Amino acid sequence: MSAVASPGRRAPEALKPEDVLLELDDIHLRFGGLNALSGVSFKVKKGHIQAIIGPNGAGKTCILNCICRFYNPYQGKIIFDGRDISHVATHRVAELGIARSFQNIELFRGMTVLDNIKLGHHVHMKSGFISGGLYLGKAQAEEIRVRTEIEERIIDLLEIEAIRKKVVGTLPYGFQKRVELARALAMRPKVLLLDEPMAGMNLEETEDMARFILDINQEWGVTVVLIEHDMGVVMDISDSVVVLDFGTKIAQGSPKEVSQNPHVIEAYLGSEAAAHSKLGL
Amino acid sequence: MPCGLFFSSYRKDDAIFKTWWLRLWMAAMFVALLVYPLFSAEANSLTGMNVTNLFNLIFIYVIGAHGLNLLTGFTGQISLGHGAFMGVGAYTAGILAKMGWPFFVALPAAGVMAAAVGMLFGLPSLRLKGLYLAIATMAAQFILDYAMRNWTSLTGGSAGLTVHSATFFGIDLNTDESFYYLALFFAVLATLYLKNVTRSRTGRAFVAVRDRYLSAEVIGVNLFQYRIMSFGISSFMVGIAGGLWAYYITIISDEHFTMWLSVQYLAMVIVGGLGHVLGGIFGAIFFVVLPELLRIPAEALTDIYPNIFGIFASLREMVFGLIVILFLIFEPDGLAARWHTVRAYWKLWPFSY
Amino acid sequence: MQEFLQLVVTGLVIGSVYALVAMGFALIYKSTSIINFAQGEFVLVGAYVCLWFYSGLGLPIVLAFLLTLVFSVFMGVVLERLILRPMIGEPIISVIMITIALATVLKSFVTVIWGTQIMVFDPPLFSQEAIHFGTVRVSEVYLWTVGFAFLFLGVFAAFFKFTRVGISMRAVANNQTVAQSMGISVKKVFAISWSIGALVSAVGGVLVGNINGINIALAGFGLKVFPAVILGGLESIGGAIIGGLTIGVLENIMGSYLDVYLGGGVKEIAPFIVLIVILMVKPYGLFGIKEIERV
Amino acid sequence: KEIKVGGIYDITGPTSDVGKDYGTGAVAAEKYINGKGGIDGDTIKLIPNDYAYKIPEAVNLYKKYLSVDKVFVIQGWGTGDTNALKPLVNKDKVVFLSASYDGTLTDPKENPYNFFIGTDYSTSIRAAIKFAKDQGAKKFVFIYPDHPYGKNPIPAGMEYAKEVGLEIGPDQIVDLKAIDATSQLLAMKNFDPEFAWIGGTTASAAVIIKDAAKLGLRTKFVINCWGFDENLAKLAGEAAEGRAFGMVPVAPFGADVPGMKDVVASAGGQSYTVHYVKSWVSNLVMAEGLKRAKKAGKLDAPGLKAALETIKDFDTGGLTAPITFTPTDHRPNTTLTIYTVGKGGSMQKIQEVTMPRDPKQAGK
Amino acid sequence: MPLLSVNNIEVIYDDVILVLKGLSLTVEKGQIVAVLGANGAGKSTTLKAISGLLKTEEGEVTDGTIEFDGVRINGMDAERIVRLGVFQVMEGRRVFEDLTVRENLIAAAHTQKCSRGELDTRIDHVYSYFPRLKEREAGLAGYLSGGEQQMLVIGRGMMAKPKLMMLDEPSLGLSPLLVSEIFEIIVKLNRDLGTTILLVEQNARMALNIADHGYIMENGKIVLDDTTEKLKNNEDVKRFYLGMTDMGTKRSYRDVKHYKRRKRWLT
Ligand SMILES: Nc1ncnc2c1ncn2[C@@H]1O[C@H](COP(=O)(O)OP(=O)(O)OP(=O)(O)O)[C@@H](O)[C@H]1O
Ligand SMILES: Nc1ncnc2c1ncn2[C@@H]1O[C@H](COP(=O)(O)OP(=O)(O)OP(=O)(O)O)[C@@H](O)[C@H]1O
Ligand SMILES: [Mg+2]
Ligand SMILES: [Mg+2]
Repeated sequence: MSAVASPGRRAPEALKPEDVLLELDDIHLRFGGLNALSGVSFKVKKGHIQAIIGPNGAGKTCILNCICRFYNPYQGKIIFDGRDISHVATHRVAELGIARSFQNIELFRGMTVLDNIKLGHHVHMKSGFISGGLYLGKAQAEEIRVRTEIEERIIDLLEIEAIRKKVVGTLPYGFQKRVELARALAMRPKVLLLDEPMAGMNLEETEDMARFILDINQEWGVTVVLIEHDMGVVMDISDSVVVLDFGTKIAQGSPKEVSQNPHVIEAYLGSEAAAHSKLGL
Repeated sequence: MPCGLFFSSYRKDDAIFKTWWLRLWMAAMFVALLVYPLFSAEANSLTGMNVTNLFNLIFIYVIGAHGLNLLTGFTGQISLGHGAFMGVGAYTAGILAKMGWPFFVALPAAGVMAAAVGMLFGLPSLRLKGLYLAIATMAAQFILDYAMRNWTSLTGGSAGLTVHSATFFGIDLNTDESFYYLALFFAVLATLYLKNVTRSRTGRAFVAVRDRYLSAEVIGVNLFQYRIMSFGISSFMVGIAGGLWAYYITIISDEHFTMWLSVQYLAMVIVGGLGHVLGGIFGAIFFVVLPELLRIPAEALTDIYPNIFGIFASLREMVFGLIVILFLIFEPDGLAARWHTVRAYWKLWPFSY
Repeated sequence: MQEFLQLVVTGLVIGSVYALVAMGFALIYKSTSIINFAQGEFVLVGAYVCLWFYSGLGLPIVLAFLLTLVFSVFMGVVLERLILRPMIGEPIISVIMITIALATVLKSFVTVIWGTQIMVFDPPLFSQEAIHFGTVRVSEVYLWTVGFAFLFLGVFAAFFKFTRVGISMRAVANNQTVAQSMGISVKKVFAISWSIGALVSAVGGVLVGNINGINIALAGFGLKVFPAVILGGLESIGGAIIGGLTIGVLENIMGSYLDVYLGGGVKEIAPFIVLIVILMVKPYGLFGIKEIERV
Repeated sequence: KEIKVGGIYDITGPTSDVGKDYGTGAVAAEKYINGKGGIDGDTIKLIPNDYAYKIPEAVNLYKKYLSVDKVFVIQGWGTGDTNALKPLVNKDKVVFLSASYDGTLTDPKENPYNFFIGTDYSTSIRAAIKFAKDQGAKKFVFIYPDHPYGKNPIPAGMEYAKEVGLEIGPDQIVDLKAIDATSQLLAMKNFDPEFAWIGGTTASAAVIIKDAAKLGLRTKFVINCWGFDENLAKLAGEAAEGRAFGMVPVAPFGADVPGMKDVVASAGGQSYTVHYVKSWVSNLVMAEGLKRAKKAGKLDAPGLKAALETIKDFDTGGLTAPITFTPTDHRPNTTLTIYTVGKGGSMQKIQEVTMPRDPKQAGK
Repeated sequence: MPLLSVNNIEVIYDDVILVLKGLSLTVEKGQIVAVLGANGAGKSTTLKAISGLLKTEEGEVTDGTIEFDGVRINGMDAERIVRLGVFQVMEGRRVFEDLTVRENLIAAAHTQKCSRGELDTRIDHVYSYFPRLKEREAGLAGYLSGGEQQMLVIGRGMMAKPKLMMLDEPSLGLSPLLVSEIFEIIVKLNRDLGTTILLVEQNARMALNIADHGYIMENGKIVLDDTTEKLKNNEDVKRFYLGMTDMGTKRSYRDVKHYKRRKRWLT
């Protein structure tokens, strides 16, 4: 695994308040007797790719769910773009500029790829049930404008022209993941929350996905929060990493620092050598 | 300019009927529908059915079925109260007509009233999902039924409410043939509306709510708003159907809008095809025409064995049920879905694989 | 006070009739997640079959009753083979629609064979004399209903909680494809659960048929028990019982005390009003399983 | 020549328990009438169809009969569909004979083309009240289902009960499909009337009577025509004995009246209920009207209407009291027979009552 | 005779979409066989064709045969195939959400005629591999985290003790530590219990490490098949599945970006 600094990687540095896009402050989350998150705090810098890693069940997805307001932490604050969003309604979060993908694909399976992506644009469109029903003038113009934007920017970027009229439910897993990313992009996000975008992909597809994420981050300037178990990817593309275990943060820092942290190795990474020896290979 | 080219191609891609061939067909069908009343007498004697009446019923049911399809097929909320919502529309039109309102005001008012009531009974969708919601709307059916029956001062109670047929610029639309155009107009309007709304922003949000409401919320769809909106539009349409019904039958009572009607609407959209614009049309045709077709053998047999005609009546019901079952076994996604696969097959033929 | 007591007790015993039919419902839902709109027709068919064995063939009642149970199981199996099996893996709503059509078929089947006139168990199975508990009076047939309701409750609750077959049946309701991949025979589970559902309803049918005779109106029970099952929570057997009893009591009490103000007939819609109110507080009924909302 | 007659019956629907016999009776009557020479040489041809008590289906059938079969007379069934077809019947001018004996249909000013052959419900309720009063009742209660058949005669009953000075308790609603009426009867118990009216059908009447016995009420019940038939005794058993009184406009199947011979013969050994007889008489009267219309040379709806309105004291062989229609009053008669359930479940005739034919009451 | 042999099968979805176009593969008794391939190549479809689960997704084997242990199994019902000893661990964490973790495991042993005691032993065996599951034993499976669900799905496979276990991307969504453990478990199942394994994986490196034989699929066909030793040395495999650069070292994902983007500019 080579984590050699390549062109474009940003060095972690001290954060100025105006640079912070997203901040979690002492988040506690509980389900019955289970403490899913206990006092997690960290800051995400504008323009960074922030990775979150940790063993299964550590609470990574829970963090995204808290940010999207699916879950209500019983303690703690979430500040986005200088605004406390701890009490914003779930469907409002999108308007603020937070978009996400899901660990178990959550696409609208009965719809075409194009419609799925258009839906991402929902909050930026205006037509209502009357103008939409008449489908004349403004509503139609809007549809076509959105269509143009999506086709020319997102579909083109993610290289899914060929499948844009297909029904999502029948697509292979890898494409579905891509469509999910496309839908999130259509939301014109300031921050993109990605939950294991590379899971279930082979190497080539992982490379493609990594490339898309970097493009989105560098060319569109979108901040990315990335949960991923593929350490190769995390090491290579993230600017900074947070490590969770049992709902608490056990480490934070640059990929390199984190990967050498003994706690992290013990709880999460395991050493490759140990694994191989156990397998007897 | 390439940019301009793009634009026009997206717009073309956006048309409902994409090929000339299809457009020609649609035009031909429409013209046929327009001139049909001239041949109604021939149609009646040829088929042994009152064809114009069947057309009118189909048109009315198409409007209502579109409404329910929007709610159930597109938004994923089952309603067992649409019979009663139709009743609300019918009574509204009837009462307003009695107060002297012209029908082109009373009819939209019927839709609005039904929408209001539908939204009220749609409120539980804030918390209820799936079958729980379905049964809550069934409660609406029974409660509204009760109101129609017992609010005598308004509805005329069980004696019913007489409505004068619609007049349009002095023409009394009191024959089946004159009513035909009225119903046709609204059926076409409802179909276009459904088609358009489902391919625009609102309709996509509906389907999103149906498919995965959690991720719909994440992309900024206000679940509550859309669920209620769907109830509203849906009951508006079925309310219009009710208003038309009132003007067509010219007397209404609570017995017209029973649980059975609600179930019938649901059956129409399921057999027709949930979530397909064509579904409501196919469903309405199926449920209006099939019983009439089955009446032909029943009547013929009764002619031969009049003493046991009761058995033929029962058999007719049974055969009807069996046909519905068979249809669903062979085409569980509804007639519209079969239509689509057949079309897809022919498009690709002979390279169907 | 005495009147109130009588109302409550009558409500409970009527409620036990609802409970019994509701349980048939819940059993089918629990293991196939199908809402069976033909449940009322199962009640009807069960009642007619028993009547036919008893009055038609003149068999002793115990034998007639047992044969009815056998017939119900048979009916469940046949329905599975003919109707449900081809629908495995198809959209649930289509299957629900099929049960609506099935209701039509069963009902017309009954009218072809037995006609539409009211028939009665002759001689009656239960004494017409009311049984007195202090000042409260109850007909004998209702006591049997209560007994059967609780008997079935015990048996089936234990079955689903503890036996492996019970667990497999719940698995099928949850996800048919995955259940198949475990080697669980979805067909068998359907056959078993529809048989049980038909059996329980048949018992209900025999009992209700003894209250006021049998004709196709009996099928109306299918709709009446909806509030009961929903109130209890769709997949809960205990819930069906509690739902049934609650609805029984509520309709009696509300009917009796509100009719004066609302001009009568409250009894018929009272359950639905209560239902909406309760659902707004508990959206999955009293004991229903909350749908898992996770991303 | 053939005279076509439309028939709208409930064979498979919620009222099929009585509707099926009614339909069967119609077919038998058709055969009988044609066997007796038909309408002076013409045969009548009944086209019977089931509408399962679904109103839209009834409208469908009606339109088919008119446009395809070109009938001008229809035999109909329930209160719901008869009401629903009223405006069409008036507009299209079709003679409509219903099995709904709703008093509001008897006013020719409102409904010139509606006819039926049994004593109307309003007269029936008045007769019931008179009977109760004669038996010494002071307090009276109305029990009926939330259904047009149950509700329509209630205003007439109310008015008449006040007129004769009975004290009226709160109305009780018992659904047609009820299996229990305890709550309603307990509510009624506080008022403790000597007599109560039951406006439901047989099954719900049986429930009320059984529960009344169970709760030990002293109240006796006078029951409208669709609630008192051969089945009541079977359903209610001993509870009905001495407690149930039926207002019967048409003789029960097999009753000892001259006209019954043909009816029983037509049944070919089968046994039917009173509803068979009702239908029979309805067809008999229609045939009589057709004959008169043919004689007058006007074999169409207005002709038939006019012909029916000339019928005076038409003898049905004791199946009903003699029938009379006039251009201002379509009440067939105002005479009912009161029956009760005797020992062993037999139907016993108690007395005949004839109410005065008050012109003010036509259509009420 | 091989334990499983798939001969030239064709699979069609929805009566129109042809997905497998004459695919053949064999699995010898006691082997671990890996199937690699891009997204949409039809790997899952192949497994579903073998296990009989295609039917529930409107799919159909229209040509060719599938034989297991000498018995022809295509066209057979899924549950009968399971009874013969073929168990598929499906992709996408398909747990019974409304059942508890324990009940999920019990349901998986449906075809096993074992006593209660034996059942408990097996459950404990699963827990010994996945202690996390024991902690969540009484909780509903629907609320487990993604990785925990994946553990449960594999645990279910272990409960069934099949002759042939087909695993569809078992390592999906697992932490690196667990990924190596999962492969270890697979090897153990194979060695200790003699379970034959057919493995579909995206983690090519691990898969090729533990398997005896490998198949590479593309577009509904097998394009390459060999022993894993040979595959590991195949240039294409090295490049496209193991991510080696020409120099034999692993590329950085950042470099990939520049490389590809340049390529895009060129075309
Ligand atoms: N809604 C819920 N109810 C109960 N428990 C929950 C719920 N959501 C999450 N949990 C539990 O919280 C813990 C953390 O879950 P989370 O999904 O955040 O894990 P994760 O870090 O994303 O793991 P993975 O990498 O496996 O996806 C898990 O043990 C899970 O079972
Ligand atoms: N139910 C279905 N209906 C129609 N097409 C389907 C269906 N399931 C899969 N397909 C199509 O079949 C092809 C193969 O799918 P399959 O799931 O077998 O791929 P896979 O190799 O397992 O991919 P992945 O690595 O993403 O899991 C895909 O092109 C997919 O679109
Ligand atoms: Mg996760
Ligand atoms: Mg796959």
